[in-house]
Amino acid sequence: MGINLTYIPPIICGVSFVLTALFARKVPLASSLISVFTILCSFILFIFILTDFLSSDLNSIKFSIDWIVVSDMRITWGILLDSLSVTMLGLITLVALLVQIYSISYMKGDSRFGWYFSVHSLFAAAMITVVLVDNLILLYFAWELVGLGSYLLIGFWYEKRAASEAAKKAFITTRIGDVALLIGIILIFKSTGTFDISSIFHIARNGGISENILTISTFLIFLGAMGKSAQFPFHVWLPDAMEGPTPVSALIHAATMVAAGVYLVARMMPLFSLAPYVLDFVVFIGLFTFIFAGTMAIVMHDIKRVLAYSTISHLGLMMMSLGFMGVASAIFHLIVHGISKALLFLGAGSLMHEMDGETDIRKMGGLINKMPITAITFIIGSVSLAGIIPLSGFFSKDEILLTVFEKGGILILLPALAGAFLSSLYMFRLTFITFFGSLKNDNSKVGESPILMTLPLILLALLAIFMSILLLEISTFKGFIYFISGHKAHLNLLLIVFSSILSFVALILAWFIYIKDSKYLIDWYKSKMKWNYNLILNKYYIDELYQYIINQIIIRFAQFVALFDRLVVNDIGVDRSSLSIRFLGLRLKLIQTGKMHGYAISMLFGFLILILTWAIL
Amino acid sequence: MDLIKENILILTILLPLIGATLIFITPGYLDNLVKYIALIISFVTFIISILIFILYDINSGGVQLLWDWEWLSLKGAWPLGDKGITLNLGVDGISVMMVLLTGIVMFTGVMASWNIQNRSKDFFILYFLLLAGVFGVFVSYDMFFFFLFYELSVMPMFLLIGYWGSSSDFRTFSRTKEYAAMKLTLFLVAGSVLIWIAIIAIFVQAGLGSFNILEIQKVVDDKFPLNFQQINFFMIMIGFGILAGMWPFHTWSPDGHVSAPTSVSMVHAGVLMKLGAFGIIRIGMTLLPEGANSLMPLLMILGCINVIYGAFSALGQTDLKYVVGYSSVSHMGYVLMGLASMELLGFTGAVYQMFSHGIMTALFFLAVGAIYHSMHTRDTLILKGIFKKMPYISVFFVIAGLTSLGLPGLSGFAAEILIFLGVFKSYGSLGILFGSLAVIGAGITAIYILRLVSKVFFGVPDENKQNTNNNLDATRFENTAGIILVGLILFAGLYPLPFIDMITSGVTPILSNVLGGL
Amino acid sequence: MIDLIHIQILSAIMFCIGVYGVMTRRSAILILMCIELMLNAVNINFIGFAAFRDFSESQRIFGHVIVVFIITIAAVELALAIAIILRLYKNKSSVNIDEVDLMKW
Amino acid sequence: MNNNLDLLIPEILVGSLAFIILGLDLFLKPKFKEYIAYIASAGLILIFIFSIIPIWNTKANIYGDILILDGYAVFFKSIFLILGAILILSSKSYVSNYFSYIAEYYSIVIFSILAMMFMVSSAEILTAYISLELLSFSLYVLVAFNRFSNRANEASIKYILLGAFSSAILLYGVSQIYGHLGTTNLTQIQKELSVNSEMSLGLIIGFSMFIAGFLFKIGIVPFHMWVPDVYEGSSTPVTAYLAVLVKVAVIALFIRVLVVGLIPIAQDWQLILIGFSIVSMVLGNVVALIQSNIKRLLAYSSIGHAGYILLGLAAIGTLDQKGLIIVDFSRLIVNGIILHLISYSLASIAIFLCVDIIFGNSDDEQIDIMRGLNARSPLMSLLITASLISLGGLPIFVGFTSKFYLFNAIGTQISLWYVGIAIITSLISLYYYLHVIRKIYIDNNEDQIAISLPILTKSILVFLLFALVFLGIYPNILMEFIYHASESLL
Repeated sequence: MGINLTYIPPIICGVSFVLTALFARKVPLASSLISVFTILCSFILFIFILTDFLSSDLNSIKFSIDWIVVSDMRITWGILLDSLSVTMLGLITLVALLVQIYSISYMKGDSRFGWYFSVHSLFAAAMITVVLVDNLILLYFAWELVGLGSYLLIGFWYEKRAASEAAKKAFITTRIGDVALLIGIILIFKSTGTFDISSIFHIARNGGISENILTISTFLIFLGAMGKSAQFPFHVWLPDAMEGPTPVSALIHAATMVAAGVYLVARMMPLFSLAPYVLDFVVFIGLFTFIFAGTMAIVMHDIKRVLAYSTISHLGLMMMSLGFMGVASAIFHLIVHGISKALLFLGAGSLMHEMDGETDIRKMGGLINKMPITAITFIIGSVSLAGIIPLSGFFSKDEILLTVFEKGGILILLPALAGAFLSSLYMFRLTFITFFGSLKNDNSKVGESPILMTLPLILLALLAIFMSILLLEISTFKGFIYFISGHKAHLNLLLIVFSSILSFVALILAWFIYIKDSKYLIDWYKSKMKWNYNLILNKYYIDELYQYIINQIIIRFAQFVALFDRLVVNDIGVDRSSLSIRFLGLRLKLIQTGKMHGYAISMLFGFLILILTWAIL
Repeated sequence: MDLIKENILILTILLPLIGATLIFITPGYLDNLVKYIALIISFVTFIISILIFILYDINSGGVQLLWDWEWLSLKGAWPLGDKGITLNLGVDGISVMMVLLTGIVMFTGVMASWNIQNRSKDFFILYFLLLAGVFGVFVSYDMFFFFLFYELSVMPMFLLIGYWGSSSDFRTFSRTKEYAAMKLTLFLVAGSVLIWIAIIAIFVQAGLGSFNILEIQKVVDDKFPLNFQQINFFMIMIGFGILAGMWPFHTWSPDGHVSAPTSVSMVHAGVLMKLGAFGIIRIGMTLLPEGANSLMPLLMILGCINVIYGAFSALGQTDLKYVVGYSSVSHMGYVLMGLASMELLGFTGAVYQMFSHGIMTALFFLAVGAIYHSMHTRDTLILKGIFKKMPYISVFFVIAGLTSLGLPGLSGFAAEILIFLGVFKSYGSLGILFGSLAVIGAGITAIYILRLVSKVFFGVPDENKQNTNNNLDATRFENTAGIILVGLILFAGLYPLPFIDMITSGVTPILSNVLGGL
Repeated sequence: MIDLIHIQILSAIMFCIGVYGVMTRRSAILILMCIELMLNAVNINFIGFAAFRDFSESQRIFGHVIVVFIITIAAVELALAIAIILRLYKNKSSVNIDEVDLMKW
Repeated sequence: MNNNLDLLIPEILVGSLAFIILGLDLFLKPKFKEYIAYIASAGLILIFIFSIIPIWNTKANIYGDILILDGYAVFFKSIFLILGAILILSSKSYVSNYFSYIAEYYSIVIFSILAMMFMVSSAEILTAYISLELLSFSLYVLVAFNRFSNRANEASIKYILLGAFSSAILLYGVSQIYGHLGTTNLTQIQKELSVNSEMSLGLIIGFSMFIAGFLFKIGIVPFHMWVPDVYEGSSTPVTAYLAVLVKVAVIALFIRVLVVGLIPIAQDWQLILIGFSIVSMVLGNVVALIQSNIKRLLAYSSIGHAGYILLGLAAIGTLDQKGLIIVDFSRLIVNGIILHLISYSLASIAIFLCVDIIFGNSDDEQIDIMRGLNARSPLMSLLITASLISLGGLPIFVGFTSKFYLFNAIGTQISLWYVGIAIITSLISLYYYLHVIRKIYIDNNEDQIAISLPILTKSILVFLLFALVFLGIYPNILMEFIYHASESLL
């Protein structure tokens, strides 16, 4: 019975968006409650659906409502329910639920409290639709709406110039990817004549799509995914997006929206698997982003930015594993990372909530005694992400490394391990600087956050610890890897040992640098490789580059076109031509001299013309 | 009810004229009475247009609700000469949509022009004359009357813009309203010159002595040779293209938009520019199918230029209304591309884009007009943080903007996606090029709209630069109008099925007629 | 022996002289005279045709009648023109046509 | 041979009306003299009702084919009577304000109407010429009527000298025709031409001089030179008279001459007329662009309109393979020309009436003075706008219908490119019409003194406005009469 209710969650979330948007101004609290309630319902529904799904071994259900029908081309709302979408549904509903509960107290007293929650339910509706829908156009539909939700939430405090700029940046950057995505989708449509995902796969498997089209379109689709999940050239928007409220960062920029890109690639994997070059490209981008973002995460001083960069780098990791067609491991890491990163963001949020918006970690320190729950949960999250052995983060990362090792061999594995080392390093750095060391004196009166905020923290922390149970086999459930990809998970002892050693080394290193405060290492680094340090600290000047391109090239060109339209097309093309007629008039009127002889002469002239033409004709 | 059903089409033309006469006989000092008469009449017309939408029977399709009145007979010379010039009214799926659009824009336009104090009587008389002309074009199936109503809708624009308009004289470049009015009128009439020649040519070539489109359509195949069709379709294409803001004949439209008062730019951008594309469909593609078939690539290229060129020009503007004006140039480009794709998808999308862009741009100009009314400037370098001051108007503007950048769930997306599909499917690999350019154009639209929104609406208003003593939000009427439009945009975006069916029923025969040449 | 052609040549010459005069003369009176000359050329033409063509009686008479009419009309025209020229003389105290260019362009 | 006088009753009545008015002048006290206008116009209307209507359907040649009385002639006679009555009424205020010899003015006007009535019913060139001269003489007098204005004087002297010159040319042509064909009767000419279609040089000279005379009277480039000066110089009611009735009459005569007399050699003159018409359309409209004096502007625009009509005249004579005229299409074009003449006349009467109300007998009728007219007299500005739009050929006024009809008819006969040129020039003309409208409605003036209109003028204005709109919306009634005329002509 649960499965047939799959269409309920997006609908009720949408309805709640409309309701709350209408009442947001009048009764903010009610709107928040409505929104939380709907998302709670969706989560419960998810549990029903999951149980049904496990018991009945069907792998996808469909049911349809028409959206647009033009003769033979019909676009229909349908649902494609398989292990992948079920998993994503669970993640989204869970995190969204927790974040919204958290937000109730975090956003208390904000002027647009109600609006905040209505946008949240809009976002939830869109995101759930993205993972459930069975049809590329409507996937794009919801995909864009997700972008809208993120735009509205980032720009939530639109009075802040930075916030509105960041919102704009996020929308436009992802939009660039979306343009590519749309073109890719339409290309597939052009050669298959349908948008329905499963039938597209079917056609593709029977070679219904030519090689080039397949490569190009998958490449374009991957560009779209890169835009949403902030892969290398498009990564710039994510750190700026931290201008939004922190719970938003936890929800959108850790767990759900940025995961949409990964989800998209995973969903389209049957197509990607037919386009080897694109897969290599995916691997390359993923690996590069993994390391590249890691380096930046090490030097940032803004806690949220550190988390943002770590998100980027972990997304890179997932992309890499997808590049090796390791869907299961990627998705598993997606979940684990989503949970842990949400936890971290919420923790950061509760820090900021207590320290009235302070985000610079250099001003923190020794907070573990002041706000224990936050601290412990935060530490759990970071340790899990850093990949210390018993925690789930370790296993997920290990799964991916295993895939990389099997498919890509040692050559890819080594840089991947380096990236893993980096990630452990910056996680520990963050934790140590924030919670250990000496307490800054102006933080003396800081206290623990209210229960509504700590509760989600604790839940998430528990999940972050015990998530790895999913990998085990419990009665019918043959482990998550099998659940997704249909073949058993297996372990590689050597790799486990090596990577755990690696992360322990990172732990020791971080300990020496930031707790024992043996500055010399950093000083050496900062003195010897100053250029390098500045380079990284300025985010490799990529934002500046983009700014330059936008301002100096695109806007200039636009202004040129506008001017051209004025001066050439209008003033010369239009006005001159009309003026020339006036000018002609000014010349012709001189015939009328006012002297009667002239008149007589012109009459004679005309008469002669008449007679001559007649005689000649 | 039956009586209404028979004469409903002539009602659409008569009601505005009746309204004009009613207002003409009301003494000018009863300002509010005039406005309420206008409101009521326009509301009734709106209802009528909805009724037409309901009464049209999609399943049977074709031209329905026929109505005719023998006007002037051309004795002797021709087989059908005794019927001669007859006022044939009728609607197919396309006209129904356009009539509906006109009704909406007319109604909301009256509400938007509530704050006109100066000679409001004359204003509404001219406004109703204009709309009578527009309705007439959409419902008439006789080339003479098509042309007559087309010309009828030109003249009022001149006075409306010239008198009630506003000159734009700041940083961008100064354009007086008289200049804009004169340019607009001359451009439209210049277009009508070509159209007129083509109409006479068709009339003569058909040799029926009748201007009735349906009659002439029967003899197209054996009377019109290919080169004749090409020449005349070229003239029709350029002539109506001028009205549709086709590059490079578009310059009248931004100036016109900017100078016109709010409601007039709503009608102008919302409906009048659609007359152009409609004319290309109704006369060009119906009567000159082979010519259309062979000249469509040109139209496609021009439309593509429109899209990109318009988008970049809009990006370069600093005047709020100019941005909107150029954006409508670029959106009409989509319409042209859709027509030129000669695919059912693209064609349907083009007509749907005409509808959606009509509503959207009406909303745009509603918002911009209100902003200009209360801020006394449209300069984007000065305006800031309007969201704080006039939330409703800002919401309207943002929704219109999101529609124009093709956000799903709003009407723009449904239309543009169809156009993209059509364009991609047409012309083989070239179609991919054009389609990609079109999609990129949508991307550029996103850039300028979002820049505008974050610059003008977000942020905190700085008090010193713009006078804040009267930062009044939308009036009651503007709000109603805006809410109606927003509701339509949402409905048309979320559940386009009824409209799409209506359009498809009208588009299919014309398209098969055009493709019949192949 | 005088023939139709001579008559025609004569009238043509007179006509051309008249035209030439209209083109060149400055004085309004002289221009009027030249126009009279043209009209008389026409008369001679009519008479000539009536006399030398092999016309029926009625046609011949018709030619003569026309001449009478034309002479009358010419007289009337002259009267009117003289009146107007006098008016001109009162206003400008000259009948030089070239000075009459108040209205031009 | 039908010699009864009944068929000439209208002309006789009109002539006697003129004399009656001259006689009345002797007995009336000066303060009653302004009522002469009423008498005159009432007389014209009565003559129309009681003597034209009875002979509506007769068709007869009288006095040995000197005069012909058919539907065509009757139609135009009634047009002259009605328009003449309107013009007299509309000129009343001006005349009684500024002219010293009121009765003479009206009687001369009526004489000219008499001349026109003879013109349209003349079946023979000499008659045509004589009545043309009668018309011209009356016009010379009317133009010179305002004795004390230099401009009127200059206009009249230019007009009379050039007029005499052109009539001499025309006469020489007539003499040639008479000499070579032995007849001046139009039907005879047609017979002669159709039997021996090859033309001697003398005949060519004759016909071209003949046509040149007509072109002068219509005001076609390059015979147009007198038009702007005379229009500007003479006092406004006279200008209206020149612009409307005279043009209509001459064109009516010209149509008959072409269709009845010269049709067999249509091939020869068609292209020539097209050339002249194109030149005058272009020059008239282009030069009108830069005029600052409203009367001069209207003069140039009238040259342009003459061009349109001449294009129609050129298109009349299109022969099929067997050298016979295609009657249906010719009728169509004649209808078009007549309709356009009427719409042009209505619009011109209206606008000249407004002009003479606004400017009186001021020496220079600058358009700038009309700034902000809407504030001063809404009715007049509405009427001026209506008539200008009608002249420019936009709906809903009769001008649009007539132009469309005419151009459409021409398009059926001769190449569309000529029609295209015509339409483009009418686009140019729209520019200066709109410019005037802009002055009236958009620009505003410092003096806001309302112009008060006498009830008579007001009613005429309203009537004209109604006529413009009604004929624009429903021309069918008028068309019935026009059909009647053209069918009896061909």
